[in-house]
Amino acid sequence: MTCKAEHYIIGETAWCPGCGNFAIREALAGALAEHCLESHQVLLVSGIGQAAKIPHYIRVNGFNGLHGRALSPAVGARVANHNLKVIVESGDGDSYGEGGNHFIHNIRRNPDIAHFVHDNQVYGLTKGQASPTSDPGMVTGVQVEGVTVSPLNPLSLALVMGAGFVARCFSGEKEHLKETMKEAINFSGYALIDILQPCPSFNKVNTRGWYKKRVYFPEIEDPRDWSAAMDLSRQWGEQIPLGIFYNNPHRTFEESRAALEGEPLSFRPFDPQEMSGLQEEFL
Amino acid sequence: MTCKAEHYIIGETAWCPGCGNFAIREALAGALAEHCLESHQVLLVSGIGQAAKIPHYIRVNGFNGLHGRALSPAVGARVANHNLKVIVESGDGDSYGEGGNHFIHNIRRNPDIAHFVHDNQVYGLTKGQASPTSDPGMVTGVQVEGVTVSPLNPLSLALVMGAGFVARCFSGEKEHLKETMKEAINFSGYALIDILQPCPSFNKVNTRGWYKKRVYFPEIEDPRDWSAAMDLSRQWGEQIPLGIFYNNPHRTFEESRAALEGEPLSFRPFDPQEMSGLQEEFL
Amino acid sequence: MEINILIGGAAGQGMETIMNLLGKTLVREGFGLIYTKDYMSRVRGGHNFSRLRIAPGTPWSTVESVDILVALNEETYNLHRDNLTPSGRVIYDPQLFSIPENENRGIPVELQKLAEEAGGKVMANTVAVGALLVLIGLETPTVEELLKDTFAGKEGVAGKNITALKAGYDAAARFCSACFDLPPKNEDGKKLFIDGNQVLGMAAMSSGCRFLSAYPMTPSTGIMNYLAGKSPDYPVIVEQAEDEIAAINMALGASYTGVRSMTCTSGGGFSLMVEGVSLAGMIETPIVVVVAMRPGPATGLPTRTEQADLEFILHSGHGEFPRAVLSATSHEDAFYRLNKAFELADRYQTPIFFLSDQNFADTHRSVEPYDFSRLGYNRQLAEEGSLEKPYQRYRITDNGISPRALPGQFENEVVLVDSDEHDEKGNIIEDAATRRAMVEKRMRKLDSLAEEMDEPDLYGDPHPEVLLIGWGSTYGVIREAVDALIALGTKTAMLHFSDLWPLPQKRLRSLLAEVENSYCVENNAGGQLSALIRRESGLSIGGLILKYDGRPFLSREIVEEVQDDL
Amino acid sequence: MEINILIGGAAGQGMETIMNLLGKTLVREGFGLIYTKDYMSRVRGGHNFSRLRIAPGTPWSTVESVDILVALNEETYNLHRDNLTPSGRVIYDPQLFSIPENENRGIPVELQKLAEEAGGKVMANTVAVGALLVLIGLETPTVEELLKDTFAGKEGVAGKNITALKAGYDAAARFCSACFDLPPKNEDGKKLFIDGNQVLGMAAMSSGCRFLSAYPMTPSTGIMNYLAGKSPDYPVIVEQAEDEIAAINMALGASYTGVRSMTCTSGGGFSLMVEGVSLAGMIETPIVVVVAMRPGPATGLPTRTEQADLEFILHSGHGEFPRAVLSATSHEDAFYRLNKAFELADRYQTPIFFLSDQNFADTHRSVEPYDFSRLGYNRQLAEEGSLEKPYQRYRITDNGISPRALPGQFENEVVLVDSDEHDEKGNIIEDAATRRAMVEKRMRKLDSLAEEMDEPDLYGDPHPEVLLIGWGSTYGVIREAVDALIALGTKTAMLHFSDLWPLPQKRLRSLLAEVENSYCVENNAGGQLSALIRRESGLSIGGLILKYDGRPFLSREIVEEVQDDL
Ligand SMILES: Cc1ncc(C[n+]2csc(CCOP(=O)(O)OP(=O)(O)O)c2C)c(N)n1
Ligand SMILES: Cc1ncc(C[n+]2csc(CCOP(=O)(O)OP(=O)(O)O)c2C)c(N)n1
Ligand code: SF4
Ligand code: SF4
Ligand SMILES: [Mg+2]
Ligand SMILES: [Mg+2]
Repeated sequence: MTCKAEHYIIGETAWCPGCGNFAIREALAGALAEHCLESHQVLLVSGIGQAAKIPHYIRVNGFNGLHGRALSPAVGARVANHNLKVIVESGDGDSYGEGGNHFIHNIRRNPDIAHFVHDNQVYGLTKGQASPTSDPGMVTGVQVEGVTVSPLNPLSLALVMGAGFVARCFSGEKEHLKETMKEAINFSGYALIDILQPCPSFNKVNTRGWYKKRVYFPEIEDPRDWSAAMDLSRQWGEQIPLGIFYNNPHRTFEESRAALEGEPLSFRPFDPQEMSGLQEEFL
Repeated sequence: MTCKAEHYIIGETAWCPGCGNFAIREALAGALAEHCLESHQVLLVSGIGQAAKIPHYIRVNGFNGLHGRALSPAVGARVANHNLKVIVESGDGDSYGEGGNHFIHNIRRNPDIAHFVHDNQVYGLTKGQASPTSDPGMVTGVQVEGVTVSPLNPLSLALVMGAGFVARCFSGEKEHLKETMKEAINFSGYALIDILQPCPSFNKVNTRGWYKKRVYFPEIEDPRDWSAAMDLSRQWGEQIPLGIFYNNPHRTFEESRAALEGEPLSFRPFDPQEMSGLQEEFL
Repeated sequence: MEINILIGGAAGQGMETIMNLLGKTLVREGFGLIYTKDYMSRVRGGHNFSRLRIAPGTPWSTVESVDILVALNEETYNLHRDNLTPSGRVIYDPQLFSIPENENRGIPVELQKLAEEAGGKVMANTVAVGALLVLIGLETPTVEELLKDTFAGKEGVAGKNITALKAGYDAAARFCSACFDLPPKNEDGKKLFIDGNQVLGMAAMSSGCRFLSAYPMTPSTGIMNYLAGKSPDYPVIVEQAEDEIAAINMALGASYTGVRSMTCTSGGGFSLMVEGVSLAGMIETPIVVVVAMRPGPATGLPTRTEQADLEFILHSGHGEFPRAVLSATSHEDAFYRLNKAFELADRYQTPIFFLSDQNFADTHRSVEPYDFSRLGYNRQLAEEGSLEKPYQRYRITDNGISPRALPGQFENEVVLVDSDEHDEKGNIIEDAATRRAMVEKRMRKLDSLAEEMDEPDLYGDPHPEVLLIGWGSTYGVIREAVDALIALGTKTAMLHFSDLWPLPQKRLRSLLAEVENSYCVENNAGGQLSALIRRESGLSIGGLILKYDGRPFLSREIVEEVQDDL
Repeated sequence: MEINILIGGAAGQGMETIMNLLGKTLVREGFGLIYTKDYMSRVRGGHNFSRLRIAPGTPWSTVESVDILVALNEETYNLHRDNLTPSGRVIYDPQLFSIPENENRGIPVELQKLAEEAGGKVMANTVAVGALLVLIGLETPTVEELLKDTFAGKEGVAGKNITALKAGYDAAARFCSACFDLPPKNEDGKKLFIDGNQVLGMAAMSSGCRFLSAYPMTPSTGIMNYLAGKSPDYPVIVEQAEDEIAAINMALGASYTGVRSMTCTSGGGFSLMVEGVSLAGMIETPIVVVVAMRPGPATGLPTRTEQADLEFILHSGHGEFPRAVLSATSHEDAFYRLNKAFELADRYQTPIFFLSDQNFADTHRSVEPYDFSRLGYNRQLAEEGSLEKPYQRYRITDNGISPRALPGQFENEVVLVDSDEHDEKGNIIEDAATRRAMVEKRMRKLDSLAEEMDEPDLYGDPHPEVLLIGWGSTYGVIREAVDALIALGTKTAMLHFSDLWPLPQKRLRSLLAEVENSYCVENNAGGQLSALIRRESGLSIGGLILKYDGRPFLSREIVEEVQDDL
């Protein structure tokens, strides 16, 4: 194969014109191309939502599962075949709302998975309800008097749970996004990129212009400085920092399991008759 | 009534001798007594586990629901009757494992609920598997080669999610526990106490002696200093701080809902015929 | 004597606005109608369309043939042109595509341009309504009034829309004016123009439901939107849960503590609720669960219709406990039936299911205003005088129903519920005798619950040779099929279930004994009602007429299947 | 010619240690036995007990009467003394309580004191085993050997235990030696001493299951413990999930990617898995789900038994898709049948359920070693030569089964699965024709799946007047009831289902046509198999023999109910 971004782009999307999802897809295709990953060696796992349709639009293996459950099959996939590059891509509602428990506990597990969250701060597919990251005050058909709960900060949360790679990108900064994706894909362990993504159809607050005006690239002196990363991650409002706030690998889920050394489990031969020794302990 | 702790103590428990749960129960009874709360005005909600049996051992209203789901009915109860004092009490597995998603999202909601977690760092009722807070290396029947995932830090997590009241206690410091419970019960909004609780039956690592040797009461200068609280919450190992790390109320779930002003919803009268105006918009 | 309109375009082009405006206008004018939606699971693009049928009385279903096609894009024209009646006409924007002149049915209206001239692109839909009105021979005042209502306080907007409306009217008038005959008006007073979700939302509000906790899921979200819309003005709390597990558990907490509570979802979300359903059965706490079905398994076809969750819901939750399953058969009935669900929940202290589906949820019809005096609000709570003290939440009684007190209701009395097996007081037990007594107590409720079930609706020929059996949202279309078969000379009747469990069997048994050809008509692949009937009564239904492509039945399809089979 | 032993005490007193030591010793000596547990949902205290029955052949169930009662506390003595046979004896620690001497059946053994003398309190259980041995007339060498095996490498510990053992032996010998007659030994070779969960764990390992993701839940946790115990030495990964939703979704991810995967749970945990079950049906991904049933609803009785989730599991998950439901009937059969579940999962690419219950899970029996050559490992994966390219995961085929390739298996070919309705390639579709084709493709698998189902086991009189129908773990107890009824002169047979869905009906139909008195014997309150039979075949079973107090049937109870009814 030729390692061109176009190779990965397939399908007519069901996304709205002007949506940030397009740029994210392009960045992903670019990242895959620049790493020259073969389609059959990559697995893209998603949940349900507008963002989660992405496995239909990128030519790699795809598991488009249940709403909120993208990370779980991805971990299973890493168990079965740790030679696959596994990328999880889904919406903010999917990843942090319905899937919140898997989010926090998989960070603890630290599987070698890159997790790209299309964070449009809204539930797109179900027509505009608040998501966990919606800014307070946002009015929707369900939050008729505006969002009253405090927003979930995915980056701080990931840091506190012990994630080794924590980054924020913006779909409007495509080159930066692509480069960050490349690093996340190469990172050993769980790597989160929360991607600010305008949703022109439903999010009339955090528009492309709104983000554009606020995002900046802070100087990050030591990507292993957890407190500095935490401070950065808590900035929101007039100034929204982008970048890899934290980058500090630790032992992965796969490394902690001896059975995962060598050939992927999926392709190892097996013969039931060789197991007959198992009954000896019961004799 | 006489506001004596004994008033609240009922039932023969199904707990093991030497278990930290007993002291927690006594502290709770003491806290209720010192606030002089009437039994029918208090609701204790729990999930499933050894700790979660507590509604059977304390004479107040009780909702002993599903594993992992203690917080959700508690919020519903606050909607229906915001005059009730609602306390949620359950295990670490229940609160942070199966119930992880409700934990993080209810902190965002900030209902006026005191949440007391019996944190024995193990699944007691199901006979000793690792819980989310188990220390790395702990060997169990399922974690046969020792826990490999990073432990979940409930206090840091609560802080990052925006909890207004975050405390750690130890069942072996009963007076302190009782006083902290009293503050949590009076706190307006979601208040977490993570209670270190020895489980002599299954947790052979974090024993009473282990905790005893490590716990200390740090000076907390400003309980509204989030960063200081975060730092404290991250201490673990040789030195384990106890106390109210953070105490800084903000608008509650109930305060954000106009419908909850005045008489509890449960006791308001209702007549369907008065609703006929609803159909006017469809005419 | 009927007019069938189809409007199609891409998602986001505003078909709904047009249909709502037109539908409401027609209803205000006194016409009977039904309006159904066929839309894709996306926000923009794709192909969506809506049908509006105006017919004498109030039509029960829409049909394939099209008298007026409003094609907001060329795809719509291509997909639906073949369904145009010989005299059919097509409203379209000549700036977008063109229709061969020799087809002689195009009504070019420059929707975009006229809208822009009136003050903005968004009003293209209003232009289209103007064009539609002139074709069916209606004047604009009712719409103008409606627009003023809609944009009350924003006179500028209302004014611009009226300009747009008139522009559409005038543009189309050049081609045909009143070229379609409207059916006679219903003269019996005002009607509501309302969709299924709104019916259910209003029924919940009017039943005293004070807490809805739910997680958005098509096609149930409309119920949530309805109640949320009321929350600023009424004492109702709508809480968007973090997931469906929280949704049902929050509702149970609120119900235990004293308010009528409900949750709503679709199949996938319901899957996450079944543990909570089992909890409700064990702690004997009332809850109404509305499930708006869509095609599965898994995500399936999110915006389409199916009736494939009956058996799942009937057996949902581990363990055994009593429940009732009701369904939405028509806009007329569903309002009262959801109230019945709340009444049953309070009376039997157990989960009550209400099955809707996308076909019902998204369909507007013109219906008689509801009689609110028919609604019940009987909480069945324990009363001070009769309360035995100390209070026992699970007192064993003859009918299995224990007196229900609320936390905080009585001085010094506490209310304890437990998901473990428990004694009368609510405390955990493990002994065999108490367990047996509690299982029997709970299951005894089924006896009286069974008495509450309405027999299925019987319609059609009193001595039928063909019997069509259905449930839920197929009521209307089967009824029209019955009419059609009778008109074709086949003595036909329909037996249609609203209350499904405990299955009422009287009518069924007596009719099946007589009728030679019986069919279950179901929007699923398995014939689930048919299986349920066999399970409960041992009776076999002769045939199955099934549809599982995500679309509602057309009455024509039912008629044909019966004819083919006879 | 049989001996029934009951050991009781508080949780934490180590009844299990005694029974395991004794049971294994007896099996090594060649005796046939069964050992069942009755325990409470707590860690310490309460009242727990175990029964061990030693009888000719291999007994199928335990009975109420007790020959030797080991009462580790007074409560045990009080609760079970009335079940002692006239010649029954009681081993107890006189330091804890006393038995009136005139009862003349007490065998006081100072368990604690002798243990301490031997080197530590913990060995009180070993002392008790010594006492038991002498009563049934066995020497200690086999136990000594066992202790050495168990404490291999810790000779000190083994030695102290042997001292304790002998102390118990000698202490009891003063009262009675060989005062109970052991039944004849089975001379046909070595037997396994194994419980139900271990049978299933070993079967999964031997079927090539390489991933178990689960969340602890009684009574299924033993399966997890078994596999986790093997994980250091075999290529199997056991992952404790954060919840049951994660458990099934992880397993599906691993299965999609290529390994045989399984999850196990009980009813409440399964409730959280049903969404994932529906996903498995839609994405056509193999998965084996073991559900070890316990009494519900909700938390119910966590450590007890019931068969009340059959209908729930049969209809679990929204939407319609094929599945199979198998069950554990005996230790002999379950090993091969769980392998069958894995084989079916791979062949039909759909969820396969395996129903166990606490009664099966926690019961040890002595069984013939398994024949591993009977196990299948046919992954049914696509092969390079025959693969049509580009690969289509959901190719429409005659039998509904599409060629299954794994991600990464073929150069340049990708594998796409989707929870939405999809086309052959796996991409989302919304059109009616593809939807119809896919529903039909999936449902077609049921035709061949039905052929795979084993007919129920027929046992007893070839021309019965009474037919007992059962499923799952009641196999043994019904079988013993059949023997007893025949012995009492009633021609009785049993029809026992291992494979439940698609329900095999041949034997059922032919037998029911002949037999006058048929009963379903079920550990539930609803008679779920009976309802399923009616639903599927229209046939009515005459009567129901039900038990829903959380305890397994005694064969006596079945015999009595039949006799009362006849
Ligand atoms: C269990 C379940 N609940 C609800 C839904 C309905 N649903 C589909 S997508 C979605 C929200 C999507 O939001 P997000 O993840 O932010 O994705 P976006 O559409 O914004 O890209 C919801 C609630 C579902 N499919 N499954
Ligand atoms: C849905 C569900 N899954 C699993 C269980 C089994 N279960 C009961 S308690 C428990 C763990 C309890 O641990 P924790 O909450 O820490 O309480 P502890 O017993 O340690 O006090 C589990 C897994 C259950 N009851 N329900
Ligand atoms: S709804 Fe929003 S996020 Fe979804 S495709 Fe449209 S613009 Fe993008
Ligand atoms: S198992 Fe542990 S936590 Fe539970 S009661 Fe016993 S000692 Fe306490
Ligand atoms: Mg989103
Ligand atoms: Mg615990």
